[in-house]
Amino acid sequence: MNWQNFLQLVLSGITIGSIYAFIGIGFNIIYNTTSIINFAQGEFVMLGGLILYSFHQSFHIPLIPAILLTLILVTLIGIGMERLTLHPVKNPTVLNMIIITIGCSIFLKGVALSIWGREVYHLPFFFPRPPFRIGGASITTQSLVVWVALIISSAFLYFFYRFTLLGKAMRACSVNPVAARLMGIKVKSLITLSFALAAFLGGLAGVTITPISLMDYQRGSLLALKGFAAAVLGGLGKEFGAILAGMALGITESLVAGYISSGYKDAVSLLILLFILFVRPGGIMGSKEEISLREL
Amino acid sequence: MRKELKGLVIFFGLIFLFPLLVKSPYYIGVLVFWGIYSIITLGLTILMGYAGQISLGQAGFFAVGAYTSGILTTRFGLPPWLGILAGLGLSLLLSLFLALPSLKLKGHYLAMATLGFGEIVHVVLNAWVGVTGGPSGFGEIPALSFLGWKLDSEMSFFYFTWGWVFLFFLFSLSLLKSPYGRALRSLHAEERIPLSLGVNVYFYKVFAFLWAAFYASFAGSLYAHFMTFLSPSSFTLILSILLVLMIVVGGLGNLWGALLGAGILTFLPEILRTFEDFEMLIYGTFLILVMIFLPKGLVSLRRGKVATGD
Amino acid sequence: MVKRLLFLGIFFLVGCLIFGAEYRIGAVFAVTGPASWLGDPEKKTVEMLEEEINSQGGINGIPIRVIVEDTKGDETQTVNAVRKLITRDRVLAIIGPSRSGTTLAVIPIVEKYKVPLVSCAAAEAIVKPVKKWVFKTPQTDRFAVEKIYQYMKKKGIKRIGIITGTTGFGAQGRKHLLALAPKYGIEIVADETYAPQDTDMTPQLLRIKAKNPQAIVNWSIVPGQAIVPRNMKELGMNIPLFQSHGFGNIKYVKAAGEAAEGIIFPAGRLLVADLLPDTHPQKKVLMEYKRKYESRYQEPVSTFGGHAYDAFWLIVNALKAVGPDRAKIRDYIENTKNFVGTGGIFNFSPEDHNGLDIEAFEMLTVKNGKFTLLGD
Amino acid sequence: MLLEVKNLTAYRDSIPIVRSVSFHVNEGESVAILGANGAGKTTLIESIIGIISEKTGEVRFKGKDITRLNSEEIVKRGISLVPQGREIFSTLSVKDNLLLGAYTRFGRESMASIKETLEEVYGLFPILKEREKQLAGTLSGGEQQMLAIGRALMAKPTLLLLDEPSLGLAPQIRAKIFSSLEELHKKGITLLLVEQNTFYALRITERAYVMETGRLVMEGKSEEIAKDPEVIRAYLGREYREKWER
Amino acid sequence: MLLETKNLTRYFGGVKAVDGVDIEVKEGTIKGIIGPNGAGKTTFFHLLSGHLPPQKGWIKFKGEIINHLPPFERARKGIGRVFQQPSPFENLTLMENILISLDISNSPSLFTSLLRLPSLGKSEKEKEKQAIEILHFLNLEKKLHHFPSSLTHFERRKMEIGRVLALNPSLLLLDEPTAGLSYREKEEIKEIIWELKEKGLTILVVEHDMELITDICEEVVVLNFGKKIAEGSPWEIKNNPLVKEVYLGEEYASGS
Repeated sequence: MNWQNFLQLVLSGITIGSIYAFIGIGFNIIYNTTSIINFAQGEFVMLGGLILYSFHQSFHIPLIPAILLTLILVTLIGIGMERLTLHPVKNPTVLNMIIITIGCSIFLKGVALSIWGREVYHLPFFFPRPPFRIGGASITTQSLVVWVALIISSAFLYFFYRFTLLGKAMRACSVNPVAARLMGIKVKSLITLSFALAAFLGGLAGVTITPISLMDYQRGSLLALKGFAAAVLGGLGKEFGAILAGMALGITESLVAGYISSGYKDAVSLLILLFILFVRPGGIMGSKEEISLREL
Repeated sequence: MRKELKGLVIFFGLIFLFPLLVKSPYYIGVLVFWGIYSIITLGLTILMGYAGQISLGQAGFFAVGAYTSGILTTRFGLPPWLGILAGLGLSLLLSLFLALPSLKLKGHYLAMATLGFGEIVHVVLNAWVGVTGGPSGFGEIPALSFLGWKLDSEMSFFYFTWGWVFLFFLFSLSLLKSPYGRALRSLHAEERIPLSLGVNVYFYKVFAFLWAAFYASFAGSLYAHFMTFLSPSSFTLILSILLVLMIVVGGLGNLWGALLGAGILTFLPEILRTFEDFEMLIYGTFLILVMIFLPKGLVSLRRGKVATGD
Repeated sequence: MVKRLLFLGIFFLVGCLIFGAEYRIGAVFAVTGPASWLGDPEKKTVEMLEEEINSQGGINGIPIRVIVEDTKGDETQTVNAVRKLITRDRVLAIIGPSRSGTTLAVIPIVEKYKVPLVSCAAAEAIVKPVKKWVFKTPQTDRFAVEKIYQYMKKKGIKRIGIITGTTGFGAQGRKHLLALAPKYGIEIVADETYAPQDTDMTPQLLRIKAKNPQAIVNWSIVPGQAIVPRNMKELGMNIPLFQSHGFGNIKYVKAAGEAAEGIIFPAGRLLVADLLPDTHPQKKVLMEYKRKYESRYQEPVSTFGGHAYDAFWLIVNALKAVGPDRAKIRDYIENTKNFVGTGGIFNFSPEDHNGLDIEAFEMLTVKNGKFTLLGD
Repeated sequence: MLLEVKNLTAYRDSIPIVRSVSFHVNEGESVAILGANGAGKTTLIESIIGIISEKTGEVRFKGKDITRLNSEEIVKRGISLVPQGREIFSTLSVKDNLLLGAYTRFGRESMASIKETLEEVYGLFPILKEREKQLAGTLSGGEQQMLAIGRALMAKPTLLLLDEPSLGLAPQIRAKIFSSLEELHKKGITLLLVEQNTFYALRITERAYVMETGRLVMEGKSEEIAKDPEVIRAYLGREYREKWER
Repeated sequence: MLLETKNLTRYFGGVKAVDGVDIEVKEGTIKGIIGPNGAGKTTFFHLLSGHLPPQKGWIKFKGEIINHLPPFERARKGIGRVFQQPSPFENLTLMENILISLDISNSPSLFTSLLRLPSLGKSEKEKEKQAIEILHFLNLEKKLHHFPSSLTHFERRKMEIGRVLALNPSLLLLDEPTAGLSYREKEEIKEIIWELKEKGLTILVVEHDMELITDICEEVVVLNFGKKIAEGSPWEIKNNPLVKEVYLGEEYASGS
């Protein structure tokens, strides 16, 4: 195949990858305060897409206000989920919390099923115009929307965690929750906040990717699997790690499907992932120093 | 050991009497699945509850056991027990490959690696159409026979399965009550401690993976011969997660918990099936409530009565 | 356990006292789970029909009860459900399952317990070779492939690329596409697959594009059916796209948006019922089902619900004729001739437990966001 | 009275570890609680600051009841704890650790006054300024202890609780830590020190309590306690004893 | 020489945690290692016990270079290590904690264990007897079936010593054995160490408690910034001006 096709494969890999990355950074936010993986992250994505569909297509609210309403609603759901299920647990273990998030994931899927049924919903592109052409390859406007949203979100997160006190306090919660309480940090409130933030970003991911990937009540968890892979591969807690890994995963899948075998593309990309984990047990961006500090 | 034996006799006595009291093939059939899942969870609980490792890829070994013995008996006409042995062999080999990276990986990273393994198995089942039948699966797997007794009824398969559950339970119990079990339980602490006491941590981690894979693979072979039809959709990540749920809901690090968890989560969908759309709501709520109110699993409801080491 | 049994026993007794005798029919559909797009309309259809019959006084004065079990599309669940329907609920016959895989998984059980089963799944393997107790109503996917190939032959299309989903449905389609191509002098120049959760098929389509085929066949379930046409459009591929009879729901056309225009696919006549000439033998049945379903559920009718519709009537007709006897019901279904259903006109025989031929299909296309008959 | 504890009983996993303990700390005082490992000292401290919520009795701070408050609230009111084992945020930088110490002051006080405290802490422990950008986990044990104290000071507490600040430190570092505590006390911070290292603890405090199996068994001026033969026999090593006598 | 190291070096990033340390430990002696926090004492122990690989130099144990051996192999060869932080196996009873190390030398095959053949019971009985002996020596036999969570800090420390003794080691590495103990308890530990010495064990001990060091050690090594800065009898060390400057401070100046 020629250069043009290669470019196209990379571009569509980036689009797929940015979807994974977007979901991956949602995992990181909650990991950064609680050290757990939130299995319901995919459901935030799903709810983002489906709620926007209802607001925009069924209630005919214009796109921008509909998106804002959706994000508020998903954020509230995230807060509600944390307050009702994780908040009441005394002395939770990591495994307990993870299973609670699995329970929440199933529950939210059940809710979505009873509201939206089993249909596959689609949204129009936010900017309906034909795909751009770059060097003979095409790229849709919606892919650009996803990229822009991803870049803004990750820049915001980077700034938030490195430069704001609240962000640092959130990181402190996961490193040492007891010491964090001794600083007067309201650990439980920050955990709630992290769920709000993760739900918001999950919702944003859902809103922007639904025009590309379509959405139904169980699609969130399928996408979340790849998002999880991106988060882990990048090094848990590293926003840029997730983006890098998500992109790598997307581009690998795309190139394997394009040049080797579409049937085995998931197997090949997973094998690569296993290999990378074998070489770098803390993910691409996971610094050895930090891992050993966490273990001490 | 003696204390556990009493519980064992009572529990398995009741189980073995069950088909005589309740003749419904439906319930017996569900109990067969309970038995099959129990074998997996009995193995997995050694890995997760004792050796402190995590596996989100157990469905992969279950699939390897099922497909190997299914394919060998159906396509190549091999006797079922050879198929089962071949499945066990292949699973042990694969779990060795999986266990090696596990020596380096921890927590969520290990979870991801095992999950990746399970997914790779799933992709291969789908894509290797010539051998596995691809997504459509394949059927007409011959029934097992045991000492000349053809296991083609629910009842006979029930006794066969639960006989194995009983044996596997005894094996697990013996393991945990032996020096090997002690060493396995020592892996729960930070790695450097058992290492400094001469425990070959690497060996035991690999051992626990092999043990769990062995159980899962055997259960897979039973599943293949009981269902007589296999397709990849039975061996997904959802099953791997379900198996972990069974162990945690039942009670991590407790053989009775493994049995109980498998039982509860096998029966729950049967009871909930009539609720259809609400099933997921109830199921999710159930999991959340158990974890909030019984974080140590359902076995913690009956303290004192508990088997090993907890 | 004992308590539950006791409870169920009481429940059962009370049920009998209140309702008296009834004819019980089992139904196993994938109401939730990945194949719920099949199971949902099927379930709605049989519930609608159950009510309709009972409101007319049942069968010979005895009401029927359809016990719907949700399989989630999972084989273990389906096996349990079927065993339950047969041995605990003692149903006379079973409608479903929705998926081919689950159907194949339960065949040993219905054969063993000798219960007639009318599947709503498409795979040819279900009825070929013939199993004594197993029937199916959907048009066989092989005929769908042949229908497409016949059309291609007529249009002089000789080089095609195929792209299929890695689901049971996609895999069956792929098998027939590969097997039948030589018969119609068609060369398959590219053979690609994708996983159900994939969001972008550009790489596969690029590979196909590189081989320069005259047309593409996409065989999958949603959402692949909507994503492939959209990706093709983005890549500027203007060759004809054929899809499977799984495209038979107007919602998928909406999901594909503009890209759906011009997609060609074979389907039963339900989707274009109002376009059929009044003289067409199926017209009355189709219009009636469509009207009832759409007014009751406020959603467009799909061919999958139609499969359950046909299965339901096959069983009920038999029940009416021969009474509550599993073996007689089976025999009656096997000898049913000229049964006008939504899927076509069924003619069963001991050698043919599907009863449909290639004429059950029409070639349809999408025009202005609607299904329409594809002319020559 | 700055801190007043009345009949406090505190539990861990429903087992009473601290049994009806009463004591007080006056404003500007420096008080030690001595006792062997397992006497319940840490539990006592943790229940005062609200980490342990399973407790009965009363804790009053500045005359107000704080028994039922959670630790976030208590810290806001002016008590800080330097926990046993330091418990620093190992993967955050030294400066971030310190800034988080002032968490409750942000928004209530100006940035300038927080900066001022930061400079004061750097003045007390210059090494921390040198290591400002390093990850806290890479510090040595003594430096970590300084960081833990500095972090607690960032909240500008009226009462500073210290749980075994000398544990596992080299003699010289130990001496340095204690001399900086003395310095702090001179600046007017009230200290409540929980220690096993009786020698130092008694040297820098005015009053002391002795704790055994969950109860306070002795109370008095530090100098007097140090002369008590029981205490000398049980808690002071031979070398210290010799030194003390001199 | 039971243990010998030559030019032993370990970096962390740019920091030299252990920097070319040579040390010799004679059989049947007790050697102390002191130094400021961060001087590399614990890292040095990590290198000896095999929890960290050295970047340079070698370790000779019983005349054999053991650089390449993983920790568990070294333990089996007779290097027993007690960690600074008590870390018992919380899910095992006191007895089982001790049995873990006894299993190393006396363990029936997996086959025997799974089928519970009679020889398993025999070897278990034997080991239990040994475990009770060790616990008796440590004055812990009353807590045989307790879980570690119900033991005091002191009892846990002793249990850890017992766990290592069960390995039947020839060299014992003790990392701050008396940290956090009361004076009375320190005395008991001291006695245990003396008794062990009499039994012929060789001991290497890291401590901050100079009194303990003076009482039990024949020789003391002082580390600072990973380097050995002094070696000699406790008395020599205490009066070494360099050691005073970097480690002991003025407190001990007037000491002896």
